Amino acid sequence: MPEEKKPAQDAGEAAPRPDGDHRALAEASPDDVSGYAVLEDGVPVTEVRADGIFSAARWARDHGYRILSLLSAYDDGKTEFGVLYAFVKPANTPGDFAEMRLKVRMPRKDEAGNDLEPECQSIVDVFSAADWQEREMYDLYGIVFHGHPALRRIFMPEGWSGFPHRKDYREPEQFIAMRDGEDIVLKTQEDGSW
Amino acid sequence: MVGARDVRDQIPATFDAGRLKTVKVDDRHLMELNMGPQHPSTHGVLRLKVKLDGEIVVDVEPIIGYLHRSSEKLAENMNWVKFIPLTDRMDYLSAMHNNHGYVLAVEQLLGGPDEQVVSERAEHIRVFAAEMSRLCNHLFWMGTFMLDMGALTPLFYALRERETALGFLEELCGARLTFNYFRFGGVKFDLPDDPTYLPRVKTFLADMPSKVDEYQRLLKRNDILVGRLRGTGPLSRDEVLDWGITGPMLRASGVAHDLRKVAPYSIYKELDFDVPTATESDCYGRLVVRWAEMVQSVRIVQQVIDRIEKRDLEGLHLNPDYAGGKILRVKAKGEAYSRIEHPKGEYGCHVIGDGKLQPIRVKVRAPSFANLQVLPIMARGQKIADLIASLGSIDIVLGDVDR
Amino acid sequence: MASLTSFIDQILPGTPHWLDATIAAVLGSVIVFTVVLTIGGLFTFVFRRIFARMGNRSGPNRVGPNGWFQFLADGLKLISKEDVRPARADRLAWGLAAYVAVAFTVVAWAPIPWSEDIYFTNIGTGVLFILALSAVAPLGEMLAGWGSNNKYSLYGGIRAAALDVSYEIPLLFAVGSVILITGSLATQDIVTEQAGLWFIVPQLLGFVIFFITGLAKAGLVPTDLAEAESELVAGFTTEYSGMRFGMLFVVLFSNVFFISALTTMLYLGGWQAPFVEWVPFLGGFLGPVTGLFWFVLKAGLVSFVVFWVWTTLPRVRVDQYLNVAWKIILPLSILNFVGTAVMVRTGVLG
Amino acid sequence: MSPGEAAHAEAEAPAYDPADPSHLEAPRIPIVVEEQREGLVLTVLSKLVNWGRSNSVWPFTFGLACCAIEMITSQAPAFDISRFGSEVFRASPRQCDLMIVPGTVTKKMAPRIKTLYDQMPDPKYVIAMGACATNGGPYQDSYFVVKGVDKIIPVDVYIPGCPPRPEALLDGVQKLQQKIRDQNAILELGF
Repeated sequence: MPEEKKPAQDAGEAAPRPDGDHRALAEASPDDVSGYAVLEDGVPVTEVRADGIFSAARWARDHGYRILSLLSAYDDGKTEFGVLYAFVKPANTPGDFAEMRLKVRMPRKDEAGNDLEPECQSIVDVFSAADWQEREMYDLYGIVFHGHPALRRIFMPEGWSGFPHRKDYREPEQFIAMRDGEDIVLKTQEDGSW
Repeated sequence: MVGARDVRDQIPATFDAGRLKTVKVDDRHLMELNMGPQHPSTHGVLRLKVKLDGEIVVDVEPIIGYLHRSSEKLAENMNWVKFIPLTDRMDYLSAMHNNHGYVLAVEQLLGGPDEQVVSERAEHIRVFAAEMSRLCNHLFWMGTFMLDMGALTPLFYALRERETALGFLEELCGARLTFNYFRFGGVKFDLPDDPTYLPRVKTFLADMPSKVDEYQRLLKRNDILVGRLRGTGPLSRDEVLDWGITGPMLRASGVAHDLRKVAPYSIYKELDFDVPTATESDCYGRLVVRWAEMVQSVRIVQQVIDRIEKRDLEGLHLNPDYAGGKILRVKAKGEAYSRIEHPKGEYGCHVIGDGKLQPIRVKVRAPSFANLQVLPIMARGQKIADLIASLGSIDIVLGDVDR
Repeated sequence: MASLTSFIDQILPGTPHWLDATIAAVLGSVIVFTVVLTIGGLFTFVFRRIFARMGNRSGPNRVGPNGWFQFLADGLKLISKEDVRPARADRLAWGLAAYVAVAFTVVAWAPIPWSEDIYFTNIGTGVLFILALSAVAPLGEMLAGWGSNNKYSLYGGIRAAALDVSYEIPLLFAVGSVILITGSLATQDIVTEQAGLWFIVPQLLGFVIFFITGLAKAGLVPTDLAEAESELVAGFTTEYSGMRFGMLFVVLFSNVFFISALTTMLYLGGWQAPFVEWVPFLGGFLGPVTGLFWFVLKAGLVSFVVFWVWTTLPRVRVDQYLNVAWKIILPLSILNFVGTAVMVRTGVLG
Repeated sequence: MSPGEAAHAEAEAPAYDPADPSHLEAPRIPIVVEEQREGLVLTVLSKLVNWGRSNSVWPFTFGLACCAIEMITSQAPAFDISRFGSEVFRASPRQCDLMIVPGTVTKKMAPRIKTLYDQMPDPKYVIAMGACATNGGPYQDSYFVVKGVDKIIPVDVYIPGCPPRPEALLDGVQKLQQKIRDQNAILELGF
C-alpha cells in the first residue's frame, strides 16, 4: 500500500535487500515474487503475485514453516486490497523460531480504470489452517480464493449482500431472517439502528 | 485477476489433508443433528451440524458467526486507544492478553522494534496482570470442561480460586472481566498503594500449587474421567501443525512451542519458567498441560513480584508521552504484526495505520478461531460424548472465534 | 394392607368385607402415591442443598424455614405453567410417557417394608413384583423419547433402552443371590432373615453390583446417559414442560430413595436396628416406629451416598458402560450367584 | 380515571424530605393488570401461585457473550444465586421460566433467540443482561448487531453494566421476583 513507506527509505538509506529464506524464495521462484519490504515491527515481508502465492506457500512449507500463523486481508480504501500471510516454524528452543511473511497485493482498478474484484490463489492445499481464514476474508472482503474447496460465507448468513469490511460498504436497508418459513424483518430505523 | 490458475487441477496435493476417519456407512441411515446455537456444551453460540450413525459421529461441521460483532470494522472508526475495550470483549476470559497483543502491535508502529516505549516497571506490571489472567482462564476452562464431562463440583472449586485471583485484578484495574488495563506505553494504573496487596497475592500464589494438586487428586485419579479423556480427540503432530493449532493443544502434542520462550516479548526472556508438554495428543494431555501451565504461571508471577519488591524498577507505569489526553491523539503509521502467547494459543494483532487518528485495519489473529477448525478431525469416528469432550479440550471462546 | 382393612372395619362396622378391602386399597394407594411423590419432591430440595454444600455454597434457603418449602414453590410453579405439546409429536406415546413412568415407579414401592408393621402389602413374591415393575419403568423413557419428535429425546430413549437391557441381568443375579440365601421372595422375610447378620457381609460383591446397576436403573450419575445434560440437552425430557416435566423430575428423585430403600432392604438389614444384641435399647426406643426410624435413616444415608456420587463423578460414555456391564459386571454377578448357591448348598449360608 | 391509573398516581411524587431516608429507595410501583374483582378465594390462590412462581425462577442455560461468564459466576460460592432458588439452570427451553439474555444479539442469532423464546412455556420472563442486550452497548455502530434484544422479544428487567457484576444479576432476579409477586396470576392463568 502506498502509505506504508519502507522505513529504510524514510531514513534515506538504501532499500533493504532480502536475505535468508526471503532471498532463497526470490531465487527459487523469481516469477512469483514482486517485491520486498520491511514492516514497522522489523520483520521483512516478501511481496508475491496473486497467482504465485500457492507455490510460495508450498515453498515455505517445505522449508519448515509449518504453522500458518496469520492470514489477514486489508482494504486501504483507495487503491488496493492486500493479504498478509505469516508462517512460523514450530520451535522447541528459542533458536528454532523463524517467521516468514508473504504479502499479496491486489489492485482495485486495472490500468484502464475498470473495477477489479480481488482474486487470489488459495493455499488450503498446503495449509489446511487456511480453510476458515480464507473463508473469513472472502466473507468480509470478497476476496475470491481460487482453489478453495468450499468458499462460502462464514460469519454472515447466506444471502447477506455485500462484503462488510470493505471501506465502501453500505448497510442494507433491511435484513430478513428466515425462521420456519416465517420471516423476521429487521429494518433500518430512522436513527440508523435496527 | 488475469491468469489465476485453478491450482487444484494442476498441482497435486503434497500431503494428506487430514486423516479421514470417516466411517463408511450408507448415507440414508445417518441422522443429522444440530447442536446449538443454544446447547449447554457449545460454550456459547456455536452450532455443530453433526452427522451421526447411531452414537458415532460420522462428520461434524462447526457453523460460526452467531456472535460476529464486527469489532475489527468498528476499530476503523475509532481512535487507536478506543479499541482496547473492544479487545477485552473478544476473548472475555483472558482479556489482559488481548490488551497486551493489541498494545504491543501499536507500540511497534509508535516506537519501532528497537525503541523502548514501555518502562521496565510497566513491563513487570503487564506480565503480572497477564499471568494472573492466564491462571483465571485455565481455572475457568477446567471447571467448564469438567461440566461438559458431567462432573458438577470441579466448576465450583475452580471458581473459588478464580474469584480470589479476579479480586486481585479488580484491585489493580477496577474491573472483573473486561479489564481495559493496558495502554500504549504502559498500563493505566500503577500497582495499588495498599501495602498489603503484594503480600496477599503472594499468599494466594503460595497456596495455588496445592490447589492444583487438589484438582489433580480429585480428577486425575478418577478412572471414569481418565477413561473418557485418554485417546479422545486424538491429533497427530502433523495434523496439529497443519491446522495451525497453537497453545496448549500444540504443546500437548509434544512441541514445546511457547512464544514466551521461543520468541520472547516483554520481560519473559529474563524470567525462569518451564514449558510443559505432553506426549499423548488427546484430551487428557491437554488437561495435564494446562494444569502444569497454571503452576508455571504461579512461578512467573512470584518472580515478577520478587523483582518488583527487591529491585528499584525504573520508570513510571505509563509513558508520559501517552498519558492523559495525549493518548487520544495517538497517530500511528505503518504496518505491523505482533504475537503473544495467549492462554489459548497464538494471539496476534495485525495493524495498519496511515498516520491518522484512526487505524486503517486491525485484524486479530484469534487462537480460538484457528483451533476450532480442527474439531471435525478430532471428532470423526468417535462418540457424541467424545465430540463434547474434544470441543471442550480446545478451549474456545465464541467472542474470540466470531469477533 | 390386611391391617388397614381391619382398621377400616373397626371404624366402619357393619360394612361388607369387600367394601372395606376396596376402601383400604384406595386409601393405601393414595398414601403410597403421596409418600412417594412427597419424597421425590423433598429430595429435589435435599439434592440441591447437598449439591450446594459440596460446592461450598449454601443452597436454597429463602423459602420457608431455612428453605425447606422450596419444593412446594417449585411444584406450584410447575403446575401453573403452560403445558406445551410439540407439533407432530406422537400424541399417545408422548402423553402416556409421564404417566407410565410415574405409575410403574410408584406401584413398585408397594412391597417395600418400612417397618415390621408398616407396609402396604407383603405378597409372597414381593421382590419379583418390584423387579418386574421397575423393569417396565424405562418404558416411560422410551415412550417419551419416541413420542417427542425430537432427536435429543430419541437418543435419550434409545440409550435408556440399551442400558435397560444391559443392567437388568446383573441386577437379577445380584438379587437372586439374596433370594438363594433367604429362600423366600417376600420382602418381610428377607428383612427378618437378616437379624444378626446383614447380607452386606456375605454378599459384599452382590451389594456393589446391585448399587452400580441400581444407579443405572434409576438413571443417576455416573450413568445418567438417558438425560446427559451436557450431551443431549435434557435427554428424553427435552420436550416436556410444566407438570409433565415435574412428574418425570419427581420420579427421578424418588428413584434415588427407591434404590436406597431396596439396598437397605436387601443388604443393610431393612428396618432392623443395628447392634441390637449388645444395645437392646436401639431396638425399641421409639416404640412402634423404631423400625421406621432405622429404615429411613439407613435409606437416607444410602441416598446421601447416591447424591455424593452424583455431584462428584463425571458421566461415563455409553460404550464404556456397556463394556463394563457385559464384560465385568455380568460375569462377576454370575460368579457371585454360583458362589452363593454353592455356599447355601454346603450349609455355610442360609 | 381507572383504578390502575389511580394506583400509579398514588405511587408517584412523594414530597421530598431530606431527613426521610425513604426517598433513597426506588418507589415500588405496583403493576396493576386490571381492576381486581376477584373474591377472597381467587386472591389467595393468586397470591399462592405468585409465591410459587416468584420463588422458583429457573433460568435458561443460554450464553451469548461476556455476560454469560458473569451469569455462570453468579452460581459461584461467592455470589450463589442458589439461595433464591434460581440455580436450576435448565438446558431445554421447555423447562425454564426465565431467559437471561447475556450478551450481544447479532442478526444471525436474533431469529434463534425468537425461536427459543417461543419454545418456552408461559409464564416466561426475560432479563436483558448488560449493555449489549439492552441497546447494543459498545457495538451500537456495528452492522451485524441488533440494538437491544427488546427489538425481538419483550423484556421484563434490564440490567446495566458491561458486563454487569454477578451481584447486579442477583438484584435483577430479585426485581423480577418482585414483579412476579405483583402480577395477577389468575389473569395469567387465563381463567
